Amino acid sequence: MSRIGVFVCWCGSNIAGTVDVEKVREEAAKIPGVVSALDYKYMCSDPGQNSLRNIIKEKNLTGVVLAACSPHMHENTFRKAAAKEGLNPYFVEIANIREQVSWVHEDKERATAKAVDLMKMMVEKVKRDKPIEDVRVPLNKKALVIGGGIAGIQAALDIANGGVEVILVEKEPSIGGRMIQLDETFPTLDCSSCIMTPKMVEANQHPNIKLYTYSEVEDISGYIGNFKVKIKKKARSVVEKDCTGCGECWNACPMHKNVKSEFNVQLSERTAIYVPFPQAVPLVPVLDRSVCLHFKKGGKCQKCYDACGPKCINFDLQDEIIEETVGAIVASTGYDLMDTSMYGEYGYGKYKDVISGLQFERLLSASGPTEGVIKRPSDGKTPQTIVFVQCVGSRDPEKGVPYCSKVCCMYTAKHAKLFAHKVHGSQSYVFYIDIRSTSKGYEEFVRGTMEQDGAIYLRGRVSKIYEDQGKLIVKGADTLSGNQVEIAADMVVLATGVIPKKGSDKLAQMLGISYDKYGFFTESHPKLRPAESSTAGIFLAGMAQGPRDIPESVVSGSAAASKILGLFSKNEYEVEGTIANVNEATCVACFYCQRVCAYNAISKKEIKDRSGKLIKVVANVNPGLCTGCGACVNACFSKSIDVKGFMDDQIYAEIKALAI
Amino acid sequence: MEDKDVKKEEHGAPKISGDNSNDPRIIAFVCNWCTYSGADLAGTSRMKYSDNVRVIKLPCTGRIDPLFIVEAFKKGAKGVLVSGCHPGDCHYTSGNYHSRRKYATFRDLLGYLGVDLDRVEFSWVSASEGNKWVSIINEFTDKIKSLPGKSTDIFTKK
Amino acid sequence: MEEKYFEISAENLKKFVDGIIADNFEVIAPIDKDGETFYGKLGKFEEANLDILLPKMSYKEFLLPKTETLLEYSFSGVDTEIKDGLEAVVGANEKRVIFGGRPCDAAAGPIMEKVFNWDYKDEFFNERFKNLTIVSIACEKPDNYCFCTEMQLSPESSYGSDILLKKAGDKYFAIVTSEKGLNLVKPYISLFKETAKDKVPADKDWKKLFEIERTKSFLDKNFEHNYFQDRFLSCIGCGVCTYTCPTCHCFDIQDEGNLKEGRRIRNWDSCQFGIFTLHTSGHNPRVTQGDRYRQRLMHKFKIYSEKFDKYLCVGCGRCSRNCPEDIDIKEVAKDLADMA
Amino acid sequence: MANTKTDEKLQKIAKDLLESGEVSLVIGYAKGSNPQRMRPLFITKPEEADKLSFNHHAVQDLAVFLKKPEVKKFGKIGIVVKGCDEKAVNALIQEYQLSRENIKIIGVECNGVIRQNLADKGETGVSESTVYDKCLICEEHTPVLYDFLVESEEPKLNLSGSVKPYAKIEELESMSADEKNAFWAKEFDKCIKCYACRQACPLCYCSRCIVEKNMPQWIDTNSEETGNAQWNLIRAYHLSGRCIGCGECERACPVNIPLMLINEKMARDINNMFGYKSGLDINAKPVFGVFSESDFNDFIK
Repeated sequence: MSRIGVFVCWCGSNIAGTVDVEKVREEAAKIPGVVSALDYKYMCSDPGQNSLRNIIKEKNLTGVVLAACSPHMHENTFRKAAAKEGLNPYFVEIANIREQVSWVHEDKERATAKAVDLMKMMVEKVKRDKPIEDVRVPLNKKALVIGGGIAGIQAALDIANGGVEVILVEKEPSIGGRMIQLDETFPTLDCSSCIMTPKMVEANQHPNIKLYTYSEVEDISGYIGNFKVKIKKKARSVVEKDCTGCGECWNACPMHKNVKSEFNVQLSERTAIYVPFPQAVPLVPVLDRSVCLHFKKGGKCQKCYDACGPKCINFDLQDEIIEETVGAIVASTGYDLMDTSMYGEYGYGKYKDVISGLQFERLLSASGPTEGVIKRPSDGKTPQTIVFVQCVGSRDPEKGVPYCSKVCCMYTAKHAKLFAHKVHGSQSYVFYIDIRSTSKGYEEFVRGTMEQDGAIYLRGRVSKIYEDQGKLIVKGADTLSGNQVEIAADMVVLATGVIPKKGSDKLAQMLGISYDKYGFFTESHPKLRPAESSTAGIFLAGMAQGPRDIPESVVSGSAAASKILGLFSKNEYEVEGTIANVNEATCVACFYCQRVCAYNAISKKEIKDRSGKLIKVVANVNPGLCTGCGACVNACFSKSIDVKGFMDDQIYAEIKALAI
Repeated sequence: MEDKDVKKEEHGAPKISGDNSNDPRIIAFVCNWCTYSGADLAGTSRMKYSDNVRVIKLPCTGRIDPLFIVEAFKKGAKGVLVSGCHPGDCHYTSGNYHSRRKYATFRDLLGYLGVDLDRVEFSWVSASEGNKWVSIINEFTDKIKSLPGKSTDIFTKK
Repeated sequence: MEEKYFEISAENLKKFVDGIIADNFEVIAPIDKDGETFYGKLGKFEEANLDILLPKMSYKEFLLPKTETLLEYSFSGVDTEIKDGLEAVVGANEKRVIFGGRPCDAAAGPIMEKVFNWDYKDEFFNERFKNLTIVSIACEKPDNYCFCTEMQLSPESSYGSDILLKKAGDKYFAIVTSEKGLNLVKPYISLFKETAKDKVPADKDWKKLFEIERTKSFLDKNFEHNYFQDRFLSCIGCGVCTYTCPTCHCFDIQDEGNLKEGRRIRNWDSCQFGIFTLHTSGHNPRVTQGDRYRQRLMHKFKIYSEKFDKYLCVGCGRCSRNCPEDIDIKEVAKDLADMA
Repeated sequence: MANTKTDEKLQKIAKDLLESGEVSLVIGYAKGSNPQRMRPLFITKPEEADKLSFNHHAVQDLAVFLKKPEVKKFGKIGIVVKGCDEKAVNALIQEYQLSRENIKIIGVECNGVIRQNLADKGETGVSESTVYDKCLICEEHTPVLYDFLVESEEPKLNLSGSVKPYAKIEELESMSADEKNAFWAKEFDKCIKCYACRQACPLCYCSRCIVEKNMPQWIDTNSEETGNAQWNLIRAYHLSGRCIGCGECERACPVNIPLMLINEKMARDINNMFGYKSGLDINAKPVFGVFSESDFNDFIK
């Protein structure tokens, strides 16, 4: 039999002024199972809490109801007080008779009646409370960072500097990501390689960082504190530990004409065995078996092997699966540029001199295909007039995506500026919709491009680009003057929108984190938990979450790192015990619960008899991942899953208490 | 029953009856993070609203089973309100999205079986929308009071 | 009472039935509804379908309602007030007549009555049974699912009927077997013409397809026989057989209520449900549908007859006709008899 | 009655499957207790295959047996299914109650089955007015998924449009709340809570139904207006978006509650609201396992 204590708080006159607290107390005393009912001026005061504790002790209470202010105010206060007397803190329920009764109603009799109802509901609820223990999950203090761009490198370095081991996995042969492809960076125009390379080297040499390049995460299982990760280290055909990065192999490779360089965005060629760029980290080549003559033509060609001094080329190397156990993960897989083929009128792919912003970066770069001299891809001449077109794909719900890619306004301004600096007397035109330059120094930077560097900004869209007598004729609208504009340009640069890295949706499914309809990873809360994914123990950084620039990517990498270091500062991860609980006897394994769980907290569990024979499969709640939201309960047809603290039986008892 | 108890009933029990159309009982199922906080905000802002409503707090809209609506009607409620975070604001990411599908379906079914849909209300009320909470409760109460029908009869004993 | 015999013309039968309806008798008869026939309250004689062999459901609900309130309670604080549900049954339905049922249905009452007065006298059942006057019509053409003859009854049996009507051309012979029956006839005695027993056409010689004793003797010895598991793989456990059966009488007692008041009720239940024998421990002694169908056969053809000297089956064939998976109990009972 | 070509084909397939050991059980139809009835048949030996048959009296949805523990024990199973029944197989696969590898689907082309109450009165002709309403709206006369297909020899169902299937739905939709309430109150009043609707449903596979749960008591146990309405409402809700329209619940109902008027209505509305039809694709996610941010929101203030 329940032994419930009801405590009615006056809150001075805040409650007592509108609610007849004595009446509430009298009504409480009549309820079967209530062994103590009292009212007091301020239950949250020390004397109030002391009387609560005394009565728990004296009457050996099994449950406490406070008719008082909102649970959001003092639920924790009273739970702690009760816990001090050995009562499970979850055996304390609050009837909110202040914020939702005395402060919002005026008729004392009716307000009192409502207060009595709310008190009764909580008495019935607390009668059905079950003890709840908070959950502790042990932590493997090792982190995995997926993606070695600036965000991932920053996260890895910060975690490693915090004394925690990090595994950094990069799909490409080198870390560095998109940032290392860039020339100079806005708004300070410091050279990207100059600031990026040291970080790459540091990551490679850090004693706490284990680097896997040319590798992919193949499978992830487990949960916060205990993720089992399978990493596929793709066959590089080069023994890393022996390679000196001397370059004899790629110099010897006969395949130097037909393979477009990914790093230079198709603007140059590379060999079959190659490093993507000279400052690659690690400086170990990769043999691209899809184009290598040795693999294509039955093993005859082995020029690279012959040229290699340390003989570290091994054509027989196989993909390797490495298994690691980590306690936390950062997903920082970055971005791709949108395919712009739906803008046929811009002629990208048709006219050689219509290029993307990233290609222009490579033309600007001293390490690029033209060694930093701006030359047209078609004839190698230096352009005198360039038209920059913004929002190609971005902010275009019909053809592209509705969102803003965020970085294009700034990099276009940078492009126009660098063009002016490198080609004196040249002229650039920028078609834009709005200029978004909101961070520190950005607006001044754009102004400078217009005012000092003479770029002409035209507000409007480009309708058509076509070739005429060696020129690219750009037709567009200047909506500010209301005129149609036609510019004869030598080159056109499209500020192509960004999209999540190809395959990031697959990774998200593997990780069990949510992603939006474009494929960007979704943060647990857009404002308050921007570094966390929806799944405990998995954090997000960089462009994989959505468009952002370098400083923001660095900040997000650091944020993810600090979250992980915070998590690892304890030996166990502690979560509230108000989580879901499966009735295995009645679960029929339809897994609707798993489908609606936003936290990947539900897995399949096999129940076997003593001889190991499978009896049935049931749903299983991972306490480390469950947040107790209860979506699974709503999804369960047979009502074989429930949430502690908000059990169906309790909700029904609350409704029953209101029966008329 | 002894006399003293009868007296207790007469003098002690609060008089709100909640069982007729002039004074209908309304049960609201709300999520903890948005609507419950919004209702608290109405309180801290000392807004006034109809006292017919009784709030049942749940962690999330995702936890508010449409079948709770039936139970509320069974126990004599004349109107049921379900309220949670706006789409996109769910504290638990997607609880309200999953439930919205169920509500749309369940409401459709209720209507088809002859429950007057004016008696079942769904709303998104954020933690900052104390005023929206107030107007929803007041308008809903007025609406319920104006309804003459017997349309929740299939859930209650005649 | 000694049986009395009457003749009544079809026209007078109509007058008789309309007459008792006018006298505020609640007359329950087979009535067509949405292409099927059910027992229902008769407004006037013409509404009754007397040609139908059997309505889809039996009239068991007038003896054992699908939900019966046994008691009601209310709280005031810790004080409780209880009202006996029997009060609502006593004296109610004193003028209730089942008209136009068949001999098989009529036999169900006295058979069930035995279990309801065995170790405990069920006043609810007795009160309803006492008040029911049963006017049945003998069958002329039983169908393939009928097996009352095998069940020691016959299409012309008067067992359980207060009045049995036998059609003869455009008139009926009425065999009145009880005071209840006689009291119903008395105010309309002018419509009836008393006659002698030997004027009533003799019962036909109804042939039996199998001997039910043999079925029983198989059941006596073959509890673990494979037949049950194999044959009833096709049973989906829907319980339609038990719910439409005139003699199945299992019930389940439940409470319903809130903090102020509530009631204790009993509802129909069925041995065909998996949960019927489910123990709190999780163990279920009747785990397969074969186990459950066997239980029904055992109860009907063995256990009940051993206890009460009557088979718990009147051979109406409803379970076979209504079975969604076409399990024919007559065929099953014959299979068992053949194997004995 | 002699074997038809359809019967022979079915028998051959079943025989081969059992002989090769690809399945250990075949569920099909055999001749029933009268010439207008078919009944489920369970065969485990090749020599029993000659009892298999199929015609327009094969009303049962045999997929219902796939949820039975006694049947599941057989492991690999072959099953004879009409188009409507086959959708139940798909839905069971979608909801992890069955794995595709464990089932051999023997699809039969079906041009409609005759209403059982008419068949019992002697009806043997397939026509608009004799088949179930589900046959009139059927889009899967040939099953959407099968391992074997047995073509029908029977003539195609001729649809003149003179019979409007589920016509009552539109009528109900146009009624006022109180009128609908009155209609359903009368229908549910007939309910005897035998749960035959549940047992006959291939998708009601819960081992412990919500109606059997009493902590809390989701559905009043009584079989009066309250308990009956709750049961029927919740049954329909749990089948919304899942019901594949085989109509077995309605056929099994001993008191003739027009359950398909509810199931069909919900199937239509689910399709309108969420563009989902149950049982058409084993790889599709069930409608209540997913959501869209742009889902129907108009009813929410």
